[in-house]
Amino acid sequence: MDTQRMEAVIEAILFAKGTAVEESEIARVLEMEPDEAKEVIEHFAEKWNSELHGTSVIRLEDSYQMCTRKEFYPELISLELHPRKPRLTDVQMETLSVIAYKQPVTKAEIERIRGVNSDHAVNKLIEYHLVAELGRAKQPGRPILFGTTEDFLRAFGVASRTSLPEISVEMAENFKNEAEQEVCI
Amino acid sequence: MDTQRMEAVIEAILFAKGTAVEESEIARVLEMEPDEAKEVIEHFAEKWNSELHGTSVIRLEDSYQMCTRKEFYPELISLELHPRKPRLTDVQMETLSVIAYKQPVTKAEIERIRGVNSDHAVNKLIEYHLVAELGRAKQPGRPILFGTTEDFLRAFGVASRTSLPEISVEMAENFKNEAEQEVCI
Amino acid sequence: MALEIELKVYDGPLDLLLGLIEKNKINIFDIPIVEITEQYLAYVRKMETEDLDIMSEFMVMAAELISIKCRMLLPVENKDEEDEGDPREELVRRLLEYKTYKYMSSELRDRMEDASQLFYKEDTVPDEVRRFRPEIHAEDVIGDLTLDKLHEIFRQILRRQSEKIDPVRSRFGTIEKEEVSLPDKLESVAKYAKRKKNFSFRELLEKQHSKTQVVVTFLAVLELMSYGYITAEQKDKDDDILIRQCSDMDLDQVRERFNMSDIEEMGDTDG
Repeated sequence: MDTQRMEAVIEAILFAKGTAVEESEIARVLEMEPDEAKEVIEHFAEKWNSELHGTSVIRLEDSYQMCTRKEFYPELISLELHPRKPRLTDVQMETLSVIAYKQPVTKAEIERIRGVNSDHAVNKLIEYHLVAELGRAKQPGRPILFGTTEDFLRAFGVASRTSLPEISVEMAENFKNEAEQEVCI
Repeated sequence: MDTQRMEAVIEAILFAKGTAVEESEIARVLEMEPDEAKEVIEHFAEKWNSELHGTSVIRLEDSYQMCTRKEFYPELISLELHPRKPRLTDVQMETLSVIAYKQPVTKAEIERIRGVNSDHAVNKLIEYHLVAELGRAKQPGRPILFGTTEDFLRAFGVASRTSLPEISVEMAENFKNEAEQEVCI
Repeated sequence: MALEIELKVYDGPLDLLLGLIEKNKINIFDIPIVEITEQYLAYVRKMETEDLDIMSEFMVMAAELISIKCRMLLPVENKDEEDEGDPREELVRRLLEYKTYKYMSSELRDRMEDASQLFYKEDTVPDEVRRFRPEIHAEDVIGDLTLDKLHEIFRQILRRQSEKIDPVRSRFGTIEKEEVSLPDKLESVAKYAKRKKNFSFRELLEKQHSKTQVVVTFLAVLELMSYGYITAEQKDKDDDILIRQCSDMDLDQVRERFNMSDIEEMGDTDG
């Protein structure tokens, strides 16, 4: 199969499914090794996203999905389409940010950082499919480990768990500077 | 809005909706007269369909829809058909062994030997072309007789039904006892 | 109360502390522990919560603050203790950590706003594609199953079966109790007919697991026909017999009929 045809196949798959499709699945269809397929898909995605299209190809961990471009949001809204947007309270948001940055993390650890019981918030986040159990920690009591889901990546426009906006050093610095400044005053 | 942007909007609309979208609706979003919009859409569709894409834009009455190209159906099929090939389950193997060694055999007899209802297993074996109806028994109700097929012989590399591994003497004894019992009932 | 504290709802003790620090424009690295503790306690006293769990979380922090306050007020007696450092250090570390996640959560919220402007598409794989099933080959299905293995499976079934047979009682097979009675069968066939309305005689017999069952079922069908409860129809000599349930008799009436004919029979033999 030549590259052009492979790219058309990838486009057909991502379009028809609409949902996130795993790299390995595409590789199987293309009858290629996952590594090779990844290269082809990445190349296709890059090209697609650089052309003027109404859609873009996004990566979510090891999956790819097609979605409309943000710039056409006003037009699509006038079609009476409703995007999915989880309405999160501050407490849930705070809990989610701890889970996102500390994952895999136990409930005890979340509670230590937040200083309050977080059962309810964690349960709600699970209910919203933003958080899931990842397994159990190898420590006494084998507590459950929590982490973020693919839905989380989609809802926050993040490609993978490791590419969250960075907790910047400068931010921590700012805190410190602020503090020092205040000392001087 | 320039033509390029309009076309991208059309693409985004057709993608997000997935279904047929009326010309008039697209015109409304583009803030154009239906006639003008029609021209733009037609131009977009023509261009899209002439390029090598995985999808095509089709017209249905006064609506437009995006769909995957037929030539990529084989790939979509292989995507949908997970690689899991059917394998005989233990229950199916058991049923097959009874049919192979007792053929021609009725469903009632299979069930008597296995002690459980075997409808589903027999049906699956028929679907897999390992078992077929051979005719009807000359007994009340003229029940269907089942036996193994040519495919069965080929799959197991056996020349004929009678050259199945022999049933040992002790087993034949068991058989006899059983048979006697059955007569007595 | 000298301190003016608005009873804003804080999500927890750390949140409250940060709130107080911000409000007082205090350096987080140099918290005036005496004042902050006072304000903290004042807030907690005003809290109107009946939830003991929430209250205890605030109380734990209060205890910690008081402990820090005490340690800071005590004079340093020797160098060893001085090495322990600032008693506030751990608290500062926790506050900063909490503040970081709190900040990141607002950062994430912005991201969410952005990402919510994207639209996704439903799965629209055509039905003809989804329903397609390839021809299944017998070779693939049997996998590594061999004839020997198949043979072994069959032997196992036979063994399992022979284990179920009582070796002593099996010799007296002839005097085993009849496994099914006509009245029972009559009732089950009548029920079956009522449910199915039209059914194949052959199918009904195929459901029977022994010769006795078949025979008794046959008798039951004849009996029900004689009541006019069902009719039978056969198009050709070798065709299946179709049975139709055609009476509105209920099961009680069927039972009654059967008992009557039973008595008649008995009367006949008596006479």
